Amino acid sequence: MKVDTRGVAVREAWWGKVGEARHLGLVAALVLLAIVGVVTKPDNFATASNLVSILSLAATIGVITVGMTFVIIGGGIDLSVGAIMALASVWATTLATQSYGPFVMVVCAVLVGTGAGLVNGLLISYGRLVPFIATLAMLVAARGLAQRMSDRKTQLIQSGNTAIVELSTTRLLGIPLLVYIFALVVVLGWVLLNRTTFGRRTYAVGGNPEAARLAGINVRRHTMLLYALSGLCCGIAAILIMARTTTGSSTHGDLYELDAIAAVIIGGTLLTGGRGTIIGSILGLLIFTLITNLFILNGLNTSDQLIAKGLIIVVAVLLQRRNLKERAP
Amino acid sequence: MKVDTRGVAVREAWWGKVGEARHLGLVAALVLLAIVGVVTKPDNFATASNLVSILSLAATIGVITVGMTFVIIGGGIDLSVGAIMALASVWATTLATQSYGPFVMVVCAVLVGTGAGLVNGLLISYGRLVPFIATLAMLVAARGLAQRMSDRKTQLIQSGNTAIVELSTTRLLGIPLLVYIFALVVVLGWVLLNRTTFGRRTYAVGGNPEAARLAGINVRRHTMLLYALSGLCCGIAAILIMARTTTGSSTHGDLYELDAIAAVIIGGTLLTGGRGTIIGSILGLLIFTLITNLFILNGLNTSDQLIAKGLIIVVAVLLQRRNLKERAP
Amino acid sequence: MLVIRGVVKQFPGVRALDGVDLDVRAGEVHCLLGQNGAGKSTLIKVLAGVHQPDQGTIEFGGRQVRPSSPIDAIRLGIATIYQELDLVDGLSVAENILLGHEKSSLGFVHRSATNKAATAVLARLGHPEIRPSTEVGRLSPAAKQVVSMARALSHDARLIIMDEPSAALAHDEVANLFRIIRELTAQGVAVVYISHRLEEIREIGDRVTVLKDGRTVAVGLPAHETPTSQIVSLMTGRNVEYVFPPRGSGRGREVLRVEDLSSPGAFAGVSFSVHAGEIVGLAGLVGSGRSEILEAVYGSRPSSGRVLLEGKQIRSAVAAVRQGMGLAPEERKAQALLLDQSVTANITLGTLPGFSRFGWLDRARERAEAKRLVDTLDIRPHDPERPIKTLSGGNQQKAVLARWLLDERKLLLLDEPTRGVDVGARAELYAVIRKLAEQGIGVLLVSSEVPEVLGLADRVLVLREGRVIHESAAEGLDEHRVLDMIMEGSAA
Amino acid sequence: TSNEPAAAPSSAAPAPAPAASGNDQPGQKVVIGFSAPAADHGWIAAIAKNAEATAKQYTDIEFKPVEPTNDINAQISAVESLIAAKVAALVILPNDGQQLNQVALQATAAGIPVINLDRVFPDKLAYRTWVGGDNYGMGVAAGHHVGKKLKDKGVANPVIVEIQGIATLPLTQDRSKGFADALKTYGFSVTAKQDAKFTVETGNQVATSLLQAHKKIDALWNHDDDQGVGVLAAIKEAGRSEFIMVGGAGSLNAMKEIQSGTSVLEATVTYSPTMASSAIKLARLIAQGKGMSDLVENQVPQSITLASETITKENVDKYLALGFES
Ligand SMILES: Nc1ncnc2c1ncn2[C@@H]1O[C@H](COP(=O)(O)OP(=O)(O)OP(=O)(O)O)[C@@H](O)[C@H]1O
Ligand SMILES: Nc1ncnc2c1ncn2[C@@H]1O[C@H](COP(=O)(O)OP(=O)(O)OP(=O)(O)O)[C@@H](O)[C@H]1O
Ligand SMILES: O[C@@H]1[C@@H](O)[C@H](O)OC[C@H]1O
Ligand SMILES: [Mg+2]
Ligand SMILES: [Mg+2]
Repeated sequence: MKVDTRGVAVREAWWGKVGEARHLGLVAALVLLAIVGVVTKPDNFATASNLVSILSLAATIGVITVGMTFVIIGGGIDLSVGAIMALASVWATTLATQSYGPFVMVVCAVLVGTGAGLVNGLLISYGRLVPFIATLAMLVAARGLAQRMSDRKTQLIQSGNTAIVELSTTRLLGIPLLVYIFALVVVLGWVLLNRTTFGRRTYAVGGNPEAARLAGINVRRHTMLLYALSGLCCGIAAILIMARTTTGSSTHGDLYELDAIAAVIIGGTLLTGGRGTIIGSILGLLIFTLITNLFILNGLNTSDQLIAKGLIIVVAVLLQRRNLKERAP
Repeated sequence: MKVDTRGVAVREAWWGKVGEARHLGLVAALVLLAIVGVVTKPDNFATASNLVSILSLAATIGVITVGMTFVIIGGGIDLSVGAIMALASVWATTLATQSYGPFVMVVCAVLVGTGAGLVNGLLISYGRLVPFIATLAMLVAARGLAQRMSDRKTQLIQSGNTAIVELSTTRLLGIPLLVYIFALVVVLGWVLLNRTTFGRRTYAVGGNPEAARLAGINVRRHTMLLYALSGLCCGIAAILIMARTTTGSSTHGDLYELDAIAAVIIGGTLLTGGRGTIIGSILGLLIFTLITNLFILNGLNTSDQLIAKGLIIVVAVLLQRRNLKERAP
Repeated sequence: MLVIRGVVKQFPGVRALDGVDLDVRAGEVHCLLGQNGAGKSTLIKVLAGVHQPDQGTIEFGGRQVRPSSPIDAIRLGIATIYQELDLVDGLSVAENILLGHEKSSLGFVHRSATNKAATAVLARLGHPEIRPSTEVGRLSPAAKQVVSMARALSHDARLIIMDEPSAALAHDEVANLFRIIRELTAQGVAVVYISHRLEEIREIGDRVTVLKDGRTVAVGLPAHETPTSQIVSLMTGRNVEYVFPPRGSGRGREVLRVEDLSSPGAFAGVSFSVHAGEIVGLAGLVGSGRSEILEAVYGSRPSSGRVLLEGKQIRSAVAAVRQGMGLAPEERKAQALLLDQSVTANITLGTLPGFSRFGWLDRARERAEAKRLVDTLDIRPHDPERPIKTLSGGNQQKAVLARWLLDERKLLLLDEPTRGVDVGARAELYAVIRKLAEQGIGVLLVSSEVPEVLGLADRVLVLREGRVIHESAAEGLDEHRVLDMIMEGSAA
Repeated sequence: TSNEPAAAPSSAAPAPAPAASGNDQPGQKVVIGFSAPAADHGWIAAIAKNAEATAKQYTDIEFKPVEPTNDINAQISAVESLIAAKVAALVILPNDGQQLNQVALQATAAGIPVINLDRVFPDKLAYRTWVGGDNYGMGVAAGHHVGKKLKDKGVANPVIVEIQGIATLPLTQDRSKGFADALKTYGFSVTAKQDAKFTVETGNQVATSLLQAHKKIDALWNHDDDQGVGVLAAIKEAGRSEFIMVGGAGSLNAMKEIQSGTSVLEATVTYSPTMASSAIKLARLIAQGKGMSDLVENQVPQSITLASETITKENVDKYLALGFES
């Protein structure tokens, strides 16, 4: 009997995963960008404080990207992430909420995020709306609600509740707490996706919903949970953005949806669902963050930044295009 | 030759198509919105001038929506439409271009649009980038380029070239010329999609690229052409926006991609490709435009508008959800 | 154990089941027969909880049941192997097998237990070479079929339904399948078995139920005693001779010439030619590289060597079609069909230029031609405007073949052309293929059914592990000898 | 129906006091249309609120705001609908003056006086009166504040950083030009500039990386106090305090920071959204054919430019009442 030569790579550890062929292109792109950074700004780029800065910048949207990865692998899309984050940040920083102290604010942000995600999930699973439309509607409505609640004002975190701001200012081993939160979310997301039935079923639901249903998976409920999970991530992201900006605002998270989706897709997850990795998404996101950081360090103006960004995206993806070719037209 | 007994149902006129079951929900939503308009603003809504105003508002993005419908049916997506339109409008209104007169400006807009679309197409077909990423890169790069060309300034159409502005100001039977252009693009798009081999192949390429390839269709070339077509539509849209605003600007068409995609999807086209109609997309777009118009007339404040808009989208789509259910998770 | 009475299932425009009765006893193999579109798959989907019946009763294990979802059916102890593959490409073999009932605690998957369980089932199926960690998307159709079976076996089911499990299997694999079925029935498990290969029914079946146009026309006939002719006439309402059309008068000029064709990992050093009016059959085991040879000839798989169609080299599928080739691929759903489109659009896809002038479609002619083929090949229902996804598997297969019958092709590549096609239609298909040859077309045929290759082809190439080990006229070749060559390589 | 204008809303928003002159006598009833960009940040929100609050003060104004939007195409449509409704006067804050020029011309041609607020139409035929802030002047004020401080400290070759608002707005370019021109008089120039998008978050992001790019900064000018909240958060997070910072527009937050005396933000240059109140008042007068009672002229002037004032710890108390909540 023949031996299947294709089934070798099995029991790799996580560092093996990062180095996996499919992520090699991304890692190469990151390394290239880092080299550019070191060469152009030797004194500023490779400093501990700049690296911490980059991670702090990536943290908020990074948390959202984790949730987005689940949704996209599960065959959906979530356009409402930025708006949900804004709504959660506003709700958690109203005078009423703030009067209960930081713990309640955190709980509030998480609940609002998860709740809004759940509404998305219900509309999509049981209301049978296409995800693009349901979450677009949520985007518009959540921003509207956030504006209404805040009366379009930026809501400052008050002096009694600075515990939240400390997530950004307090450092452990030189690294702000919010970076640890980001890391924790990534690790938990990775475990959930790769080590639990929930994660494995997410691939099934996205890759072949009909097959998943025939295998006895409750596809609707699962889909609903994916959006709730994404909402939960938005709630956590809301806490991070509150910590960073010391505010809640209906303008937070503008266009996050595009950035998060782009990171996920650059990371090798297919928009059609059923395939993808958290590590890829995070690498994709870091590429974006690194690009912006490099541009600002080098004092490029926005127009040139945009042109260069377009080119870099193309190059980064061409570097890893081999993995994508299976599905390319 | 045998007579196909069902041939009757086939030879429907276009009004039959609009009334088709799958569009009924959309038509119902439109009618509902119109009723709301008539009831809330009896003197303003159902006037000829308001209807013309709605169509003028819809024209620019409408032309883009036609191209987007092709791309999405063909299994792709085009995020760069707004940016390409901006770039075309800027290029066509530089002092250099303007010195050659309106005809050259029109040609320039069309060529720039088509050219940028072609670049998308090449990256996707032959560079094997996923469409989301390729067109996202084009989005950023084209906006950057437009900013650079215009030095971030709005470029006015000069007095010698008002022929272009007249597309918006000259009326035939009370209707501005640009509405006729919009109508023409829709009709041509419909014919191309429904009456030619190109259209038929578009469905094949989007529905099952592997099957299309094995049936002898040059999937890559076809895919490339779809993006060029979308770019062409952006070029035409650039002319319309130049006419309406009397300017070329790098800020034109901001977020048009979301609106156009949303219109196409509300119209019943699947993001996964292989299905959809131009008529549906246009109906979807008119729903959006009508909502905006109603808000304008009723002077709602923004936050409430957004909330209401979210709800209306959900309701409009629930009205037609039956057609989508097959693919819902 | 299972008693079905008067089940009715209505789809928009079609009454797929129109009063079906069925009795299945514990420990028996109950065969379900019927023409393409008779309602077999629909019936088992009702049992599996995929569809809900409009009328009728189902009694299982002495209880009235009404499975409202696949989970329900699985919990009742009904496992199903579906006609269309139902696997998740992105997951591993093991994950697919245990999907929905993973080995886990507190939601965490036990990976070693999962792999162990999968290895055990695969070994039981006689396929230890399929590794549990391989991604399913990388497997061949046959290997996928094995995984599908493994999944059904991994449930502790009291009733296992198999919808054409052998359609994608070659001879030795079918023997393996039968061994498993016997094991199962010995343990008291009931099996409902669907197949269009009547000789299989005879070999494995205990009793037979025949469906026709959504109704039961015979319940529980003894499988061994009932004459084939009776079964066939019950199914089709007429007498069909299960014979191959007489071979042609002779071969014409050379249409296809293949020289030293190789594709790494699939086959090597393959040379042969096909003449006008000739049907050349490729016989071999699953994985012997037959499909790959067809793909390479068609220009859609990278290869070295030369492929000449009437002297012109073919380098891409686009060129192949333009020069007059046509391919009916192996996996109809993945490789051939536009599921959302009408039967007409599917049939005319390969020959659109013939229906257009300057890109403008002549839709009336298109419809008329499609209608003609739908009638000729008896694609049911006889409505070319219906979305093809609402057709039964066998009827979809006929539509795939119809695609290349519209104009005069020079060479047809047919990969498992009769997969899932019923007895009656098969005879018609054979006749159609032979007629095409007689009109001067060359045909390259791949089939896992050796009798089909021997009966239909003029010349046979036998493949083993990617190499041609034998070539001769089909006339006089004996099935057993071919099987020996295929399996042991004893030959040449 | 009182002779007095309706009471100002009790909200903390700085409702401008009614002018103490004859102009406030109720006159002929007028419909005033109002169109502005989407109120997605503090300054524009304050504009919309001030316009509405002022309109409510007059019993003879019927206020007709239309959907605020950031899409030019939709704003054109909105103005068209106001023209069709035959309002007596139009107050327009265009997303882009050039792009809305034509539709303003249409309004004027239809006999509707257009009061142009803030972002200016290029064509004087397109509007009756312009009222707005002095963007160039704002840059100049900020430049002088920074220049003088650094000169006094005796800093040579100072590192001066600028965080702009939305780069594609003409007003951003005016502000930067004013800033550069004023600095030049001290022999200084801007070391680095980046644009943000008027939001807290973008201000925060841009500032975070800018602070990495420049390890030592002498002065920072941030064009907009809305985004300034984020800029300040980034500065605190980085633990930097070696420089002076100047804000722009004059939000309440910024004023409180200045008042505290402990913040790097030591001044802000005004660009007050109260201009919306003035615009409504002017629209009313123009529609009623009145002049301004404090001026000798029979008609409202053609343009009014607010001065950009510099708020520092010394004079902040005087301005607190005018600060808008960002
Ligand atoms: N989802 C559906 N919608 C509409 N009609 C359907 C659908 N599924 C099946 N049918 C129709 O029901 C009838 C029975 O189909 P079914 O698949 O049960 O046949 P079958 O006996 O399994 O045939 P085959 O041997 O070809 O697999 C056919 O006429 C088919 O076209
Ligand atoms: N049971 C299996 N397990 C793992 N890999 C397999 C198995 N069967 C086939 N393969 C792989 O798939 C490749 C192609 O097989 P494929 O089935 O397409 O060949 P074929 O000769 O066309 O047979 P078929 O008649 O099934 O089409 C083989 O090279 C082999 O590596
Ligand atoms: O929107 C702008 C505002 O934010 C800025 O501060 O001043 C000018 C306005 O147009
Ligand atoms: Mg079947
Ligand atoms: Mg094969």
